[in-house]
Parts: sequence; C-alpha cells; structure tokens
Amino acid sequence: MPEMNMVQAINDALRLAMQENDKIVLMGEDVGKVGGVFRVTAGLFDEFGDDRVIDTPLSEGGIIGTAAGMALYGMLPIPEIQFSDFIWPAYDQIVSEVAKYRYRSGGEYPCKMVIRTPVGGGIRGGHYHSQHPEAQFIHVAGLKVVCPANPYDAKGLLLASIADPDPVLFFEPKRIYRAAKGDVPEGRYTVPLESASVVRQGDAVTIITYGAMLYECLDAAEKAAAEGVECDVIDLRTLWPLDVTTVVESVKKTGRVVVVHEAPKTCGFGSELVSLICEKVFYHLEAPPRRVTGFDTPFPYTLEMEYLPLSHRIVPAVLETARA
Amino acid sequence: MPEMNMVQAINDALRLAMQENDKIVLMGEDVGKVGGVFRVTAGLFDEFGDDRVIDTPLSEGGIIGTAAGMALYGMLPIPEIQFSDFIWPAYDQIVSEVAKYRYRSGGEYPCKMVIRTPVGGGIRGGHYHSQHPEAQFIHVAGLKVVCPANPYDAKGLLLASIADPDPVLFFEPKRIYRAAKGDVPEGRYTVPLESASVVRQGDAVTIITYGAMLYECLDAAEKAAAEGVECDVIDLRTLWPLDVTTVVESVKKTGRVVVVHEAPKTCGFGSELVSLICEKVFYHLEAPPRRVTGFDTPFPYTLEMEYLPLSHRIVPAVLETARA
Amino acid sequence: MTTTASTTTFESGRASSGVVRVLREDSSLDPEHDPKLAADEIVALYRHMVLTRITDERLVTLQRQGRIGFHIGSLGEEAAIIGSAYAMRKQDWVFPCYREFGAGLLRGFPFQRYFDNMYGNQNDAVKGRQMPDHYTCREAKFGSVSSPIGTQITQATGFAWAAKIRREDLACLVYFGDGSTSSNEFHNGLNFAGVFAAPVVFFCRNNGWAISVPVERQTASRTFAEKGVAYGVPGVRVDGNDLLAVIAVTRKAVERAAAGQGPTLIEAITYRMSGHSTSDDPTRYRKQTELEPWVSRDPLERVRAHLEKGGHWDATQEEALRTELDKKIKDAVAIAESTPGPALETMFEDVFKSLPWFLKEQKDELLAGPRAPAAH
Amino acid sequence: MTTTASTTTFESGRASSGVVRVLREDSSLDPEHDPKLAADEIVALYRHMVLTRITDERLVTLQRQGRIGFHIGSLGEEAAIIGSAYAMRKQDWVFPCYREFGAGLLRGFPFQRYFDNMYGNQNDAVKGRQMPDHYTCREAKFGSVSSPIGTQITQATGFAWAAKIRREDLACLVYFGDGSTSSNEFHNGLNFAGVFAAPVVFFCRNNGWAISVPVERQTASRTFAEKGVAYGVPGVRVDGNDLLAVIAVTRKAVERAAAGQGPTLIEAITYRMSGHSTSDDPTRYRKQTELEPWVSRDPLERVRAHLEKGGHWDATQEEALRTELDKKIKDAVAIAESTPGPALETMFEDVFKSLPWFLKEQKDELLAGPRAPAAH
Ligand SMILES: Cc1ncc(C[n+]2csc(CCOP(=O)(O)OP(=O)(O)O)c2C)c(N)n1
Ligand SMILES: Cc1ncc(C[n+]2csc(CCOP(=O)(O)OP(=O)(O)O)c2C)c(N)n1
Ligand SMILES: [Mg+2]
Ligand SMILES: [Mg+2]
Repeated sequence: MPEMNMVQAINDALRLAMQENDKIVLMGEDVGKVGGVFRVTAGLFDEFGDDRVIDTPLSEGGIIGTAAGMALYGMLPIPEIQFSDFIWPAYDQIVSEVAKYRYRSGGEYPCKMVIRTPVGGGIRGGHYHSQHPEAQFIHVAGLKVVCPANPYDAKGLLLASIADPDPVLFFEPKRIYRAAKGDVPEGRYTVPLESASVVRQGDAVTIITYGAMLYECLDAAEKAAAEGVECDVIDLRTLWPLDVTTVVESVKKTGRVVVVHEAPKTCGFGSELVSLICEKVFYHLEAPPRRVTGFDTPFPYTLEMEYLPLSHRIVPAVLETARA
Repeated sequence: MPEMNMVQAINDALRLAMQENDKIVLMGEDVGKVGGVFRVTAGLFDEFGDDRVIDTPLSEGGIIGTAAGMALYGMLPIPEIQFSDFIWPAYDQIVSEVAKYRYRSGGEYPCKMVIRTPVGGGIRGGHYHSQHPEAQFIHVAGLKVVCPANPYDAKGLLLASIADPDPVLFFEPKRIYRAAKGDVPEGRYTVPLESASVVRQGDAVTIITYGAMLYECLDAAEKAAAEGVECDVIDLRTLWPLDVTTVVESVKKTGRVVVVHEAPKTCGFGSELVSLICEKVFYHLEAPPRRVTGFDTPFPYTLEMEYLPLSHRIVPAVLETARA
Repeated sequence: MTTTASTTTFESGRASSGVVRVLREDSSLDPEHDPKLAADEIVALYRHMVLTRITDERLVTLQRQGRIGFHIGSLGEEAAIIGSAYAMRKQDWVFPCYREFGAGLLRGFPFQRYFDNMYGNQNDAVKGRQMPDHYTCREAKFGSVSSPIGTQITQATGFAWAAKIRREDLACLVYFGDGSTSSNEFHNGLNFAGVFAAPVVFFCRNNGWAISVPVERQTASRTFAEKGVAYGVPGVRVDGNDLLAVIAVTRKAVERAAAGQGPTLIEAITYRMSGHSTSDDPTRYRKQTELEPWVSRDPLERVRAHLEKGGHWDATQEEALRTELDKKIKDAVAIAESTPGPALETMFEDVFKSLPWFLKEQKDELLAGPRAPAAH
Repeated sequence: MTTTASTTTFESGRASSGVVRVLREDSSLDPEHDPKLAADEIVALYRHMVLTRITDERLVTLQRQGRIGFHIGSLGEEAAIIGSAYAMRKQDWVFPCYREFGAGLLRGFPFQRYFDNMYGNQNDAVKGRQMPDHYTCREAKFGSVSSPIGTQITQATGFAWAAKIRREDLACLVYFGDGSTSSNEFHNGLNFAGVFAAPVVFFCRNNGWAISVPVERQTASRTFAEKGVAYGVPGVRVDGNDLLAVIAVTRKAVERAAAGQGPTLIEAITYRMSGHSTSDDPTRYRKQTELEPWVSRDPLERVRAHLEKGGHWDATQEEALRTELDKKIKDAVAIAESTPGPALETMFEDVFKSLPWFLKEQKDELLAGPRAPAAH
C-alpha cells in the first residue's frame, strides 16, 4: 500500500472518481493548469482536459451558482473554494439554493455537489487564510459537512461524499495537508459518512475533535495519560450528520467531555456538541462539559499559535475535567 | 405617553437619531419614497431628503459595502436589509469586513453601522421571508446582535445601538411589528445593550428567549403556572454580548432551563446558551437544559405554525423540565 | 479599437442601436423581423395570454378575499413572457423568476398544479413548502422559483454550460427583472456565460420598476441590453409588449446558442401594470398618469387587433373564450381549495434524500406532541 | 442609439478606442497627454520607483530565507501604482488592494512601519494581526488591506459617496486587479458609483494574470475599460508602464470627480513580472518567453531613459541612490527584526471598542495558562 499525504490521497480520490464517472467536473480558481494553489488537483487537467477540470473566473458566487446549474442538469460538480475564508461570496448560493433545492422543489431538483475547501490555521495565514467555518454550514438545513484528519479517511470520505446523494461540504485541514501521512489503499474504497472514529481509548474523559486538532488532542491525551488520565479521543470525521451513537456511548462511559475545535467558541460547533450531549446523556455527566477552542477574535497572525487550541491548552482542560 | 407599535417605535427612534446626528443616513431597497416595505421608514424621506434616506439599487452587497465605506469616512449608516433572508449577498462584507475592520486595522478604522432587518416567521412567508439568522452573526467575532420584543425596547435599544461604538445587527421580529403595542416615551431614552429583562418571575424553570417568541413563552409560562410551575421568563433583548449575569442568576435559582428560539435547532443560538450555562452553573442544574426551536428543515409555508416553537410546544417542555 | 454605428441587433459585444418591433400601430407586421407565425399559432398564443391575464386577475381577488396568501403577477408583461417561452424549443429549459407562470403553463406545467401551488395544498408539486407563485415543473423543463433575487441567472448559465460540455443541443432561457441586473448573480451569470460561451438566453423584463425603485435608480447605464458589453455578450432591445417581436429576437438568440455562438442578453421593454405583488400599493410611489401610455400598448390588445384585422378573431370568440376560461379557473380553484394541506411528516422529507437521525427524532417529537392552533 | 468612433478617452459610457501613452519609444513625450511635470518631480518619482523595486526584491529574499512569512509585490507595476497615487491630491483617499505599498509610502506611510508590518511586530500599525502586506495608514489617508478580493472597491465607492453627501471636495482612488473585475464587489462598486455619481477613480491594474488565470479566462469583454459601459461609467485605457500617462489619466479622472462628474474606470495595461506572491511558482503556467516583451517595457527603465536623455539623471546618481536605499532597507529590516512581537493581551483588543465579559474571560484564561510552543 503506498504511503500518501492528504494532498495525494485527495488527488487520488478525485482521479478515481473522475475515471469512474464522466459527469464529474472540477471547477475553481487555479484548479486547472496549475493544479490548485495547494496542488490538490495536480495532473487532473492534463488527464481529463479543460472541459472537466476548469479554471474559472475569480468569483466564488459564480463558481457555486454555475455548479448548482450543472447539478440541476445532472452533472456532479466538485467545485473548489481556494480558502474557506473566501466562501462567503458564495454563501447565498450555498445556503439559499444548494441546501434548499431538493426541499423547495418537492424533490424534483436535487442539487448534488461536493464543495471542497481548505480550512484551518497554523500556516501563518492571518485573518483570511486560517478560518474554520463549519458552524455556519451545519446550522443550515440541507448540507452535510465532512472533515478528514488523515490520508486514509480523506480518500475514503471524499469518495463517500461524492457517492452520497446530498450536497456535501468537504473541509480539508490544510495545516496537515502534507504533515499527515499514512498508508492509502489503491483503488476504490469508502469511509462511510456519519461514522466517527475512536482513535484512542480511555475511560476518564472523552475528547471530541476533528481535522488538524486531532493530533493536538492525541498529544494531550498522551500527556494526560502520563498523569494517569486515560482518554477516549473521538475524530468525528463527519461533522454533520453527527455519529451521535459513538459520542453518546463514549460519554456514557467517561461521564466527562472536552470538545476541541479551531473555530471561535461562541456558537461554534462545540456548543452544539455540548448541547446534544446534555440532551442525550445529561445524567451521566460527572463534570461540566468543556470547550477548548479558538478565541472569539478574528484569527491573528503573529500570535496564531496562542490562538489555536493546541495541546498545551487541551491538557489542563482535560486534567481539570477529569478531576472536577 | 403615546401608545405605539414596533413599527412606529422604530420609526420614532430613527427620526430622533437623525435629527440629533446629521451623520446618520438610512439606505436600502424601498426605504425612501415608499418608506420601506413594512413602512418602518415612512415619512423620513420627506423629512430628511434623498441624501439621507436613500433608495438603493437591488444589491445587499452593494448596500453594506458602500455603507462600510461611509462608516470609514465617518458617517453613521443605518442600512436596511429588506428581509433577513436576503442578507447573504452581503455576508462577506459583514463578516469579513465590517466585523473585522477595527481589529485588522489596529484600531485605525472602526466601521460603525447599525444594520436593521426584519426577522422571523408566522407571516406566511415561506422559506425566504421567515428566517431568523442570528447564529451566523453571533459566531463571528466583532458584531453585536440585538432583538427587541416590544415597542419600548425597540426604540430604546435602537437608540442605544446607534450610540454604541461597534457594528450592531438590529433584528426586528416582523410577526409582532404591529401586534406588539405599548407606551413609548417621547424623546430620547436608551435601553442599555447587554441587559436582559426578566419579564415574568418564578423559581421552577428559567425560560430564555427573545423576539416574537417572548409572547409564546409568556403564554406557556401562564399555562405552566396553572399546573403549579412558576417560571422566570427572560427576554434577552441583546443576544450578544449576552447579559450572562441575569441568565446565570436565574438558573442558579431555578436549576432548570428551557431555551426557545425560531431558528433551526442545530448550531442555533440555543446551543450556545446551553453550553454557557453548563460552563457557568453546571452544578446548579437539576435537569437537562432543553431547547424548543425551529426544526432542522427549511422554513415551510403551509405548516409554518407547526414549525415555529409556539406555546403548545413550549408548555410540555417546561413541564417535563420542571418534573425531571 | 473602433466602434462603428450598427443597425444589426446581434452585433457581438454591442448593444443594439434600435428596439426591435414587429406589430405596428396599424396592426400590420414589419416584415424585417416578422417571425412568420401561422394565424392559428397566433390565435393559440393569444388564448394563452388571455388565460394568463384572467388568472392573474382572479388570483388578486382571491388574495383580497383572504383565500390565498399572496400573488405576484404578470399584468402587462404577458407578451414578453409568453413570446419568449414560445420561442424555446421542446428540448430547451426555462429558468423562471417569479412572474412567469404563463411561461410554465405554456410548456406543460399543469393548470391545476399551479392552483395547488397557490394554495400550498398536498397536491402542490413543492408540497406546500414555499409561498404561492414559487412553483416548479421538471417535466415541463421548467425550473424552481426561489425568492432571492437573481440566483437563477447563474444557475441557468451553469445548466446551459453543462449541456455544452455534454454536447447536448439544448439552450436555457432565464427570466429576471431590471432590478435583478444589480444583483451579484447577474454579474456572475453573464460573466461565466461570456467566458464559457454557454448557450443561454438572458431575458431581462425591463418593466420599469423594482418594487418602488425606478430603473434610473438601478443603473446609470443607458440601456440594460448594453450591459452585455461588460461580458462580451451581445445585447438586443425589443418591444416587450409585442408578442411577435419577442418571439423573433428570442428565436434568434436560441439559434445563436444552438450554433455555438454563446449567450445573448435580451432587454424586453415593458411595464409592470400592477403593484409589485398583492403586498404592494403602487400609488405610494408612482402616479396613475405614468401608466396611461402603457394602457394603449396593452400586449393583449395589440395581438387581438392584429388577429381581428386579419379576420382570425372576433368578439364572439372573445366572449366564448372568457366564459371557457372563467369556468376553467373556477374549477381549478374549487379543487385546490378543497384539497387538504400537506401531511405533517412531509415537513421533514426532502431535506436530505433520506431522513437522518436528528430529523427522525424531530419528526417523532412533533407527531407525538400537541397540534398548533389553527393558523392565522 | 448609435455608437460612433471616438478618440477621446473620457467619452461618457464608452470605452476609449485607444490606449493613452506619453513616454514614447525614443524617450520623448507625446504632448497630447503630457502631464507636464517638472524634471525634479520626475526624478523624485523615479527615486521612489527604485525604492519600491529594491524593497520588493529584498522582501522576496527575506521570505526565501524564512525571515518573513510572505510577500506580494509590484514588480513591473510600479508606474501604474506610483503614477496613480501621485495624481491624487492631498485631501484624497486611497484604497489599496495588496500590491500598493509603493503608493502608501508615497503618501506618507512610514517606511519603518511597512517593515514592521512585514514582521508583524509590536510596532506594526495592525499589531501583527494580519499577514505581511496587509498594512494600513490612516494618517496617509490610506485604507486597510484585506485579503478577500474586491471588497475595497465597494467601500471606496461608499467613502467617496459619503464625501459627496457631506459636500467635501475629496475623491477616492481604489486599486484592484483584472481578476477582481469578476468579483461581486466590482459590480456593486461600479453600479452604485454610477447611480450616485460618486467621486471615485476605479484603477484596474490589468497585469495579465489572476494567480494562474489569464485575462481571457476572466472575461469575454474586449477590454476591462469598456466594462464601465454597464454602469454608465466612462472607461479609459492607459499604458500602465508609462508613469506620465498614468499620472495624466488619473489626474483627469480626479478632475472629473472633483467637478461632480462622477466616477471613472481606468484600465492600466501592465504585467505582473513576478509570481503572484512568494507562494507562487509562475513557471508552472506561463512561459518565460511571455515575459520578454515586457522586460523591454520596464516602467523604471522608461523613466530613467527619459531622465537621462534630458540630462537629469546619470549612472553615478543611480549608483548613489542604490547604495542609499540598500542602507535604508537594511536599517529598517534590522529594526523590524529586533522588535518583539505584539503582547499576548493585544489579541483581544479592538474586536470591540471595549472588552466584553467573554473576551475578558478568554484573555484571563490565556494569560493564566501555559504558553504555546515556539511557533513553526
Ligand atoms: C436578494 C433579494 N433582495 C431583495 C428581495 C426583495 N425583492 C423581491 S422582488 C424585488 C424587486 C425586483 O425587481 P425586478 O428585478 O425589476 O423584478 P420585477 O419584480 O420588476 O419583475 C425585491 C427588492 C429579494 N427577493 N431578494
Ligand atoms: C474572494 C477571494 N477569492 C480568492 C482569493 C485568492 N486570491 C488572492 S489574489 C487572487 C488573484 C487576484 O488577481 P487580480 O485581481 O488580477 O490581482 P493581481 O494579483 O493580479 O494583482 C486570488 C484568486 C481571495 N483573496 N479572495
Ligand atoms: Mg422590474
Ligand atoms: Mg491580475
């Protein structure tokens, strides 16, 4: 099995899907000739040509709006938004149109697409190349939201997202695009949506996370273990619909939970996780559920490592939760 | 003291503010000659002229983008978005620009404006004339979010929002634009931001809400009282920054909480309230915090009264919470 | 580069210097652009225009009586809407704005389904989920009406572009108003269509108003057609109250699209004779006198005068038609009104293809709980 | 309406048929558009262009050495940027895109502050919060750089429009690239400016590329200037590598703005001689041969040749200037590099005017907790 990084695994999934299904088109800024600013689509322009790997004008609204039209026609567009920070010009098309199309047309017009976009900080990107905007999409009915944390999952989840009948936002944690490496099977396989992965087991505290912060959580779990606190570490993989069973089972076991994400705390996805846990397993909770997240400020540049919820901030939260 | 409805009270506040401060301009679709599709700006065009009450081209992005420029210049724009469902074309300008301007310029360029927009369902508006999109703005650092529930507060909060140095989203619950009436003092007064109002007192359950749902919560509290369950009903008035003290004090007293809002449940503002309460007063909680909200579907037309979290859905939640 | 004076209406990248018109004041036809329809074709189209007109009138009445919640109609714009839809081929697709139920009906949207939509009942194709006049009909190759202004423009470009990629002989017609040219979507739809030579016909109903905002407040460009210049999309202006002229220019645009020559922007000059919708009171912002010139340009009257002049229509036929249509509408109303609303559980369907756990939970909770008080 | 051939460059609503140029191949000046600068003015501008050029080169080196994180420069676009900024009056405002540090410096943005921004240190005006090249300088009447493409265009319109409402004699210049014309913001900024006759100068640096996307993929319009037609905004094309031509057309646009004649769209034809930024490798998508014609049009060389021809500049002066600037840059780098980063608590300031309770809590928590491992 070849070792790949995330970029290669996603590239591999795209190539495979495009070979299997000629209705798939990639589109976006710089995705064609140059293969994407992160080189995720490298080589695909040469293999599939200008009709299927399309450099577009500089307009995210235009990209998603035309992709929606293509989807109505019956194509399966996979638009890329160069950085998720630049998705907002397309927000109206995504939340008012793509997300609502099947519903508002009584099922006549599904609007299937997979929107790929890099997310997250830690690459010295400052305000506008670092954000992790899942909450604004999860809140909106009609979208599925996926965020892999390793190459195996990246390929398997992307193929599953493409096969899924509903529109999917596929968030790619760019900080680990090249840093996360692992064995990736050749050929087709899928990692089912709505299935979380328990990456480390323990019965003191449940740590719930996704994307690049998984590695920080694992590091923190290691350090907590050194202090005698063993943690379940859950990589959600699909953020919405949530694999609620895995979460609930773990919290039933531990009674203690720490949620970790990069996005600002207030009204972040962590707040939904805490609320759901309260609804489902309140009487199992032995300590207040904790959130370790980005702060409620814009994403800073020089101080980005202080902004991010890295291991050094997770460890004390885990230990306090374990001992509360 | 004259009795007014919400429309009149907001109109009164705008007139007063514009008389006092000639840097205020109103702008938006149909706000001028016709006085707004809900007639909130009626008469202001005649009083202040075309330079200060401005009918704009049909583009929310253009409205907020130019308003931002005006704010940088030193004007105090009060743009109207005709329905909050139509705010998304301006989302990039609001969250990437208006919200971040002061921060990203190191304080050199504050970008003060008050964005007024009607919210909420129950007016037979279907998908696109009914939504209540506060969560997408609260999650974003740099914005204040206000939502009055009666004419007195509407005037006082709007004047406070205008006086506040930061950008404010002022959500006007359109279902009670005319239905909510009350005495409104003439002349200037303010209702401070970040101050909730305990509208009804009880020690069994804390009901937290805002906007049009306040009346449903009051009705539910009445019915619960008939069953011996007395509730605190908190009208948040300012959603963010939250008056956390009032919330915390009430939950400390009751140990039980039901949050009610129209927006979809998942990642709604209710999830933040539940999480905050868990963080602040977990050990006071005697029952799982409950959310009674809109469903995670687009806003429907024929079934809108079944979608909204009206009294008939609040009552059982309150009783169950009281008895849990 | 040098720009030269031009009388052709499709010169690439340049707005036409004139407004295309076929139906002359004396009811004869200008041969230059005459689409040469058979008399019975014109009669059929006239009948459809009358159907649209009467339906509109009836729906306003129903709204005033509180029997439906809302209506947004096409009074005065029937020639623009029906002529352009008629010019599209069977295989083509039409993306509506919200005033084009007449176009939908022409392409096969069942009349009863339209009324079901106005009532949001259980037979409504969109299952009572959207406001009245937010219909859809896939089998008529007719899109899904949405409220946010302009979104359909970009989508139509994408649809047409997809067909081009798949080498299918198909064009898209997309409707929008003068106000919608200010939206992000107009910019994106036209720009992408220009760059990728998508076979799409942009049909701007310039009806003078965007609710209360007149065209001068919408743009400083001299015409809407010449906005095509910014996108390398040829623009043409047409008398939007002239059924035959509209058919002619739209057919030409479809031919261009089919020949691989890309998009066309059509500006149909017409007038919104009613308020913006039943929620609007136009007397607040426009004088009754402004309407007068347009009354004499009534698009139905112009076709009828032409037909009568040729001996293809008379007052008896007119009366018979009106009686027939009155009954047709009455029947449709009766059925729509007596059809129950959608079942509760339909609220949770179609958000996703299948019901995820959280919607199942919410559905079960709703079904188990008490019912809402009777609406409104 | 009829469009006529035109040689004037400001004909309302029409793109110019020609490209304005002043500096001829033989280094003499075309009197038609010559802005008639004194020799020492041109020398000063030339010195500033060289400063910009060397600073650019130095920053690329610093990035390659890992001493700064990023740089996005103006190699080849100095005449467009510096000429246009120079044409603005003292009271006017400039809204940058991200390549215009040369314009900022010209208007009084302190040189040291620019380097502080590149290092995100505690003296950076934006407090190390943004990426390098995202500077601001209110006292120079210079806006705040942001990454999202185009947002400054609409804001500049609003700023200028506000000044007009307040009857202040002030114009705004706003920079953006060819790619940015596809953004929603271009559409909104120009449309609002047209309708409200805002005193704004839209300055499009057509440098041929938007990262890897060439202009043909950006729009099917024949020129960027003629996009003004869609908004009733006159457009003009200028040789963007010709300092004097840029000054001339920008001055004219400012005059129009000041005279209440509204906005102008300037398309400056130039070329991005470097990669998009230090993150980009242009050899992946463009041939080295494409650059060659532009090397001979180097905007610095053209001014220098003109100055030398008139005896206002020579090799000795050039060398002295380069030595002087090298030192100036070295000093600025040394200071910026030895200045500490912003204090931790600054992360929470300026989100709001004063610190709300939740940010106070978050700040206290951060300060009380352990520090992050050394970055990167
Ligand atoms: C994004 C958005 N903003 C505002 C509205 C409210 N609105 C509905 S129709 C309309 C005017 C549209 O005018 P025009 O495009 O000329 O079409 P017409 O109604 O004249 O056919 C407005 C402002 C909306 N539906 N969507
Ligand atoms: C909304 C948005 N989308 C994408 C990007 C990424 N991006 C940064 S610069 C750029 C190209 C800009 O090209 P152009 O406007 O021609 O300016 P130039 O860089 O050539 O000066 C892109 C796509 C962005 N910053 N903002
Ligand atoms: Mg109109
Ligand atoms: Mg460029």
